Amino acid sequence: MPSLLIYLTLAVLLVAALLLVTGRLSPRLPSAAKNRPYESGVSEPITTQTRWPVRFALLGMLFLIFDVETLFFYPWAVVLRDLGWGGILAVLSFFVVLGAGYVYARQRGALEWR
Amino acid sequence: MAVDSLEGVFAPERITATADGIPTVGVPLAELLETIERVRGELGYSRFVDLTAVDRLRREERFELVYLFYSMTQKAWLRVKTATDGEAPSLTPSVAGANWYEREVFDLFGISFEGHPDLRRIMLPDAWQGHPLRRTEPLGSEPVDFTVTRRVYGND
Amino acid sequence: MAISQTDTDTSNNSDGRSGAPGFILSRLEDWARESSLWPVTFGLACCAIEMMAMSASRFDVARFGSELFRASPRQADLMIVAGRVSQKMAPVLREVYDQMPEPKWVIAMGDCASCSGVFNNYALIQGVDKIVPVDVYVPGCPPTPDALLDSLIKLKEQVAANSSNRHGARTAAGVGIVHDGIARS
Amino acid sequence: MATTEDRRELLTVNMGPQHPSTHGVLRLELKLDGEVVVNCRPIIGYLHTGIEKTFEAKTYVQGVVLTDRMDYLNPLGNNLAFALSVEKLCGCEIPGRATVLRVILAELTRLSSHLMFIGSMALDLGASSPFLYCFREREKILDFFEGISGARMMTSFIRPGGLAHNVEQAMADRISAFVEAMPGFIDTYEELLTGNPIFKERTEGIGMLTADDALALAVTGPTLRGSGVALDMRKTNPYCGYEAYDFEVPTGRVGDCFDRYLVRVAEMRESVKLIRQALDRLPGGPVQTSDRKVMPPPREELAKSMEAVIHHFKLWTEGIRPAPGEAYVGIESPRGEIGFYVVSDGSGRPIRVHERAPSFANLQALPRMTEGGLVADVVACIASIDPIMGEVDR
Repeated sequence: MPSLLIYLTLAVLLVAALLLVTGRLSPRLPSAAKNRPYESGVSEPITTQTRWPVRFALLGMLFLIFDVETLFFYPWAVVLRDLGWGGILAVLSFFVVLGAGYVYARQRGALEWR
Repeated sequence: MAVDSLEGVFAPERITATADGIPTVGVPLAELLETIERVRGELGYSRFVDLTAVDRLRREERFELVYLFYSMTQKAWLRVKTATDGEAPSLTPSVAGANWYEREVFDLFGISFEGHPDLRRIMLPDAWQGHPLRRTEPLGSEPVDFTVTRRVYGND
Repeated sequence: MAISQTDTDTSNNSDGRSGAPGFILSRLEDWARESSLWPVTFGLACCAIEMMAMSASRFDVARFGSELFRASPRQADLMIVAGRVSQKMAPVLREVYDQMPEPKWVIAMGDCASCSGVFNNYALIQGVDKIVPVDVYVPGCPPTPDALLDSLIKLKEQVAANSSNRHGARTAAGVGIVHDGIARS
Repeated sequence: MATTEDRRELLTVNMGPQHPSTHGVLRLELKLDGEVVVNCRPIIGYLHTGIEKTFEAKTYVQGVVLTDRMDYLNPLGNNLAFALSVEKLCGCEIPGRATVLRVILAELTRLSSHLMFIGSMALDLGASSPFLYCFREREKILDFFEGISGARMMTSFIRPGGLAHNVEQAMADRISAFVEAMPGFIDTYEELLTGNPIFKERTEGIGMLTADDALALAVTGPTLRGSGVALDMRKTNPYCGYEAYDFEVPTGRVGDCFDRYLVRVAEMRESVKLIRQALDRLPGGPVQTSDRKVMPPPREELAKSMEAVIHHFKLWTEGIRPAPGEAYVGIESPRGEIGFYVVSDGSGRPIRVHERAPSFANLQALPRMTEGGLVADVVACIASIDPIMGEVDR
């Protein structure tokens, strides 16, 4: 267990150090201009509170699914040797389901924007 | 098309020869669009190249609008000139390429083209007063603050 | 054109660090800022081409830590005004300058940015120090990439001296280290 | 192609004056429906320098300095256009060596401008290595300009009446050595980009511009030739003796961004051929006209003849005084047909100098190219037009 503990404390320490140093060094001088959105230099900002087309949400979800999928690759790659054939089949079933979903989405043209 | 072959088409007193050999046709403002139709259609100078204005500082009809056309078949330019005081018919409905050129002439000379879809300033900020390329307006240069002038003429 | 002199915050470091550790920390801080000045891409005209030549392989500004030309002012701490600033562009330049986080520096690259050089007319701001405080002026039209690199080195010396006390307090408009090293009062 | 029922919520995005891929200070107001560009409105003027007004306050020789700063990727081409117009006004003849040197310098500037085009187009589409390769060759060309005239970019070397001073044979030899190696470098750029599937994916079929749309919008140069119209001022209206050289005018087939890129790369090979032919036929002799109303007499003549002193004095006080009249000579710049319409009233200063800037007209085609496409393709379209804001805003 201690190795995990060390790993976590190191992580926390690193983040704390980074936040502390940058927080103390960078001066805070908020100004009206800095709060305005950056519109390539044009000072009269255009409202961005318009309704977004639904395609963006679709793309977001597709990305999320496949990102989670690749997230699982790493732990599996580490434990693959002692998973045995049963384990590998379980893992493959996960990919088959997601693969089918991907093929369906591509057929329906979710990725084509025009 | 050399200058002389234009005789048949336009009245001779309207054709002037310029230093660069480009035939130039002077046209009163009223016949401008009709002449340009003939130039682009019948005479074959179909490609619109350039439009600008020259401030001749005359009492009446002060500005001189200079249209430049090019014929792809004869590989030659033709210039159509007209004089105006501040108004001119817009060419943009028939020639899409003249859009920005007319906006630029409006912006820098103050000649308004009626019939232009979107006549606004193109070069200067929208709140700009005056039309700088008119020869009555100054260049707008500031006295340069050289250290030598400060030393010679004192600090004022 | 009287040069107004805003009070430069030259008291000791404004966030109260004094004594040995403060000194080491501020030395470290100055060194860190000075060795990676990220310019915001503010290429306007001909000087922008020489600025790109400076970031290309022959003059290679990456040797001085400024390789990354940030497009958004949020991530930049140096603005190289490369080119002539027209009346229509002035509010945009001021807006981008304001949106840059402190500490920030400005290099007026070329005659057009320093004093609008060849074009003394209605259309240009006569020198960018009329709208933003400038730290280093680079003469030349356009200045060769070596001149720009040399001005970057001059700016780094200035940054290494007191980068931390640059919190918002700016040297007066028009006052700054002229490229030939003489600090004009 | 705005759709009939416009109930959709359109997002207005500012691809503003300070933007990494607008090739200068061009501002585009894009109305987007999701990723599709519905309306694109270019707003220019952010680099308006009042150059045409400044011309009226300068003499003709001082005006040459202004021409360098309009299209700053083609300084010698601008000088050449202005010099040709003023020479037409004064009606003076320039010696053979000056004409051939003008062809060499103009083609070298075209090479350096197209190198900048390839570098910045690739950079806009995400490939940063071609930029470094192209600038390596561009630096060599700038070294030639520095060797010839003393300045890297703003040379003001081609003046009304000939050239500023002569070019030694050693420099011509160095240029021919560079020109021998140049086709090999162009092959490396082609390997990097032309066959690159990602580059083709981003440019093929993007930004379509039909030939008659382009002609209607007064588009010229590689942007027009990309749509298949073989209009090149060097071929159709030869100047500086171009009719004596043999070179082709490359044109595109479809008129998309990839065709415009291919046209410019092929044009670079033609420029190399032109420089090689010009170097072979480079005659000796003076590079300034003998017409004392336009060019001052050489120094040694001042000691001998009184007229030379008078000519010298008048030229350096009042400058050139052409007869009243006007002149326009259209020549081929890397971006299209460029020409200076110079109007003189007989005094030492022109009353009007208007530059027919190719990028000004080419930018009018941008809405036609981008509407209906994706936002990311706007970047490829701007890069394929290769506008220079210095000459658009003047």
